[in-house]
Amino acid sequence: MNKVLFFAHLKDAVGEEVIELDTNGKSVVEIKELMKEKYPALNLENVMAAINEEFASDEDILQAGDTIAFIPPVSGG
Amino acid sequence: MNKVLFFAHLKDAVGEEVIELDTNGKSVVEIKELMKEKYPALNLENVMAAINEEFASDEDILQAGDTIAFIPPVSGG
Amino acid sequence: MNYSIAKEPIIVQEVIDKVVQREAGAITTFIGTVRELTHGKKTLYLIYEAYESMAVKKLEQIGKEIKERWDGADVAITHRVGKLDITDIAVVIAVSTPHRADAYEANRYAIERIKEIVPIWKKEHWEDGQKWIGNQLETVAYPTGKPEESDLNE
Amino acid sequence: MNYSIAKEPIIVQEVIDKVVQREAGAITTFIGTVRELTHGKKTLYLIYEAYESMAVKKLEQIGKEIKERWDGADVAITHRVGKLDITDIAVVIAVSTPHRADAYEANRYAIERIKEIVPIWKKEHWEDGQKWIGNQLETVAYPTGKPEESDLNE
Repeated sequence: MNKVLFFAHLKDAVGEEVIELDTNGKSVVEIKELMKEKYPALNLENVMAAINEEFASDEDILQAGDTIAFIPPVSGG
Repeated sequence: MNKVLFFAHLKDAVGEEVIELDTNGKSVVEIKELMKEKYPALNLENVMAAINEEFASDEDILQAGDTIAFIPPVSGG
Repeated sequence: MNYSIAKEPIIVQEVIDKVVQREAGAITTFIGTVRELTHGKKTLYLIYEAYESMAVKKLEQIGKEIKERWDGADVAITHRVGKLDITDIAVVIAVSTPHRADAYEANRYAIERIKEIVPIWKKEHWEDGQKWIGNQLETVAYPTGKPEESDLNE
Repeated sequence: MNYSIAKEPIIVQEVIDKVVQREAGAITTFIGTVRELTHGKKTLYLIYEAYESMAVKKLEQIGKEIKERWDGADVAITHRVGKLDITDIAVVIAVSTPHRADAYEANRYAIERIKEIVPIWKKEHWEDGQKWIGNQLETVAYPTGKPEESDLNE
């Protein structure tokens, strides 16, 4: 199983900060597609992914136990 | 009468921070010469003068009651 | 704990204390506060949200980058989350260095990098609505190098 | 009283408090501390002396110059006099502006101008002697314009 995290407007669209999902062996871009099907209100434009708290590329593959987070453009500071 | 102020190494050379002197009608450069005669240990190289707390030029003339201060290169901050 | 996310108001002096060193002659701090007007629009308050564990890692990374670039630098950064009112402090960055020019430059670098890579978001609340604010750099989403000149004018 | 000479230790937060404004999103502070080593020589302590009334006027002048150059800026500066030990604070400069780039630049301008025109002197005390330190800019004694590039590298 994997944890999938949503922040800011993504959390509002999904209605939850964390969901559990088996995305083992899938790439970031595949998981993004999956999320868009599951949550039609989800806008992943300009949204980066992080795997285990490090920015990931679209081709990176999730392993069992990995956490994936969707990171909208940041606005701290 | 006028007040003449000395700071930093000038104060050490003169042995006082303030002296009273009648320098009425004299220019800054004339007062500098006077001070060098009076205090042979005084080194006025690179030393600016201020009249009444504003930087003055060598040609500025002291009026009665004015305060002249000798300002070595500053090193605050 | 030089890099942290705070749920309570930030005490500036506590951040400064973390970077005091006998070899440093200069400490700069940047204090980001909630401004009432942005592009003429009146903000009532802000909500900051963070992906906390990753945010701390990214702040640590920024500190590491600074120490590699500016010799003898020490760095501490605290970013607040939750509801912030006008003039409340959102972020404090403290940098100490032996010489003053470095303290300014390294501090500036830190705030620009925070706006690029640290997963923290703000939601602005106005009288007529609210919105999660996106990338304030208004450039490509995640540049990896130093901020561009145009980013520095905000 | 945004510009002052202090005989007691400077409380950084008190200087910051003077420049908080609802229109400002950024506050920078510069904290000048007594460094143990300068050019490899070990300092024991420093004595700062000021022509106090004129120093306050010159700090006010620097604040005025900044407000003319950087729109919406507010400034506060406190400089300490007397005996200072290693890591003690000699000067605190706080600048608030609506946008962050200005807060860094205006603050930098303030410290460079202090080193040019404010009548304050320091006497360094080492193990083997003591000396009043002259113009640290090591350029012409009193440039009237902005500091030269070479002055900014100390």
